[in-house]
Amino acid sequence: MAIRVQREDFDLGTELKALTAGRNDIGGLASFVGLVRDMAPIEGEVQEISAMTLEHYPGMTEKLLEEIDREAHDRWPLQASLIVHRYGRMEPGEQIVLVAAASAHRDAAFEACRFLIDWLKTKAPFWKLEDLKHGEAKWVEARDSDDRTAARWSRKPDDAAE
Amino acid sequence: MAIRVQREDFDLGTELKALTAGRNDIGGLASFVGLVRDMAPIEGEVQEISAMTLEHYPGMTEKLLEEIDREAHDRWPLQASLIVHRYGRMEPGEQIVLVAAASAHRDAAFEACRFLIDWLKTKAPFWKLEDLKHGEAKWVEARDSDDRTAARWSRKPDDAAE
Amino acid sequence: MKLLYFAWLKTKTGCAEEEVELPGDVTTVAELTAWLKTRSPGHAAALADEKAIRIAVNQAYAKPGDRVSDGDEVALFPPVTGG
Amino acid sequence: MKLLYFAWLKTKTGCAEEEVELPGDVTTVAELTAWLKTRSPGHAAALADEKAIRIAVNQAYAKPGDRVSDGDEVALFPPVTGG
Repeated sequence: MAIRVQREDFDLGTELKALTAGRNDIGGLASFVGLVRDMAPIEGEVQEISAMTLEHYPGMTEKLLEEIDREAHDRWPLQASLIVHRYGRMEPGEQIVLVAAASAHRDAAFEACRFLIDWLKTKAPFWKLEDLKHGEAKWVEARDSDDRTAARWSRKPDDAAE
Repeated sequence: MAIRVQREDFDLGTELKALTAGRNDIGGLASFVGLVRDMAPIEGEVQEISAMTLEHYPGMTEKLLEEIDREAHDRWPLQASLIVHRYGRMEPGEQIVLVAAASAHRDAAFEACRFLIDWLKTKAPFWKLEDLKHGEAKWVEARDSDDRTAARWSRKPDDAAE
Repeated sequence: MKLLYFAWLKTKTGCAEEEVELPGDVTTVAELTAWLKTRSPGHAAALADEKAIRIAVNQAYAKPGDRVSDGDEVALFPPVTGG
Repeated sequence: MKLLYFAWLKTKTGCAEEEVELPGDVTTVAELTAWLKTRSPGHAAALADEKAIRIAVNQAYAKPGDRVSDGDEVALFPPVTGG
């Protein structure tokens, strides 16, 4: 059960291994890494991206990620979990975010992992500014599909509306 | 798109990084690692395990894993995928299997990853023999819940009945 | 009250952070945004489409009817796009 | 025909692999398992509960009605438990 918000990149292998190290009660570890793509849908068109800058709200980000992590532990029997989210400037191919969940059984690990990223995407205060290869920088617009995806995990009507 | 069947352990970080290395068109990488637990349900009772031995059917295993991998690529737009499955003797805490799927979008990555492990569990010819801490070695019985889970991905009535 | 603006709200208001003293009749989030619109044309432009804005009071998501007071930290930002 | 037995089918038959020559009237998977039961008490015990057995012909899952012939590799094993 850990969250981190950092500018620097993370080592995927090190992060994941630390979650299961020295434990014999974990049957499955599910993880998801989000990466910067060199193309992004901007104002209804797929455009080439040269870099991306993630702004966030220091303080509230950590608070929200901790809440999301705690919620995952409330809902599933997890042995370990991790959220690492970067901010600042990143280039295509770089890692942005890592979420992982470990449990005795794979169902719980998968569902909790999916929950972590889905809720993070609609709740954690991050904003992407994409540097277009041809044109000026643009703020990414939130996607309705992310709200709908997060709503699947909702237990109260307005959970996903934030 | 790769499958491997091997006795030796694998390095999770190395395997996952190789899937996205040098590519800028991957938005998400979902992965799952199965590990040996020190407890297992044997003949209706949770019992302590000192080791586990995985037997498999060389030749058919590779064939089935390739089929499962190909099916995932047919169903989702994947940039990369990986199945690594070990055989032989393993102790609690050791890695058994890794499946991973990379796509432009997280939905496809998650679903394909889940599909890979669910189908593998009901189709790939592996059999677990658990060394009980107190008692003789026992063959693990297939779980109905695995069949039901795999059946969610079924496109024909008897897909999951193998 | 400490106000924080993020993403394009920062660009439009021309301001990342400002300290304000609330008029006595501003006691809710809705009253706060209505009042902020009168502070400058930039604020008016940034806050024109209220459906496009999320508000956090003391680092927790808030609704239009929620109370605000002078000691609060209030952040205004677009729907989030992290992950 | 090459026969392979895995997991507890190997223990019960006392055999991992055997070469057999099919009688002329054995042409399907169902006929093959019926015939194999007559080979030894171990075979009979291993194959007693046919619902607990999966069969692969030339490394592909097979159904009771599927054809078999002398050149085939046929494997008999319990439901799989990998992953």
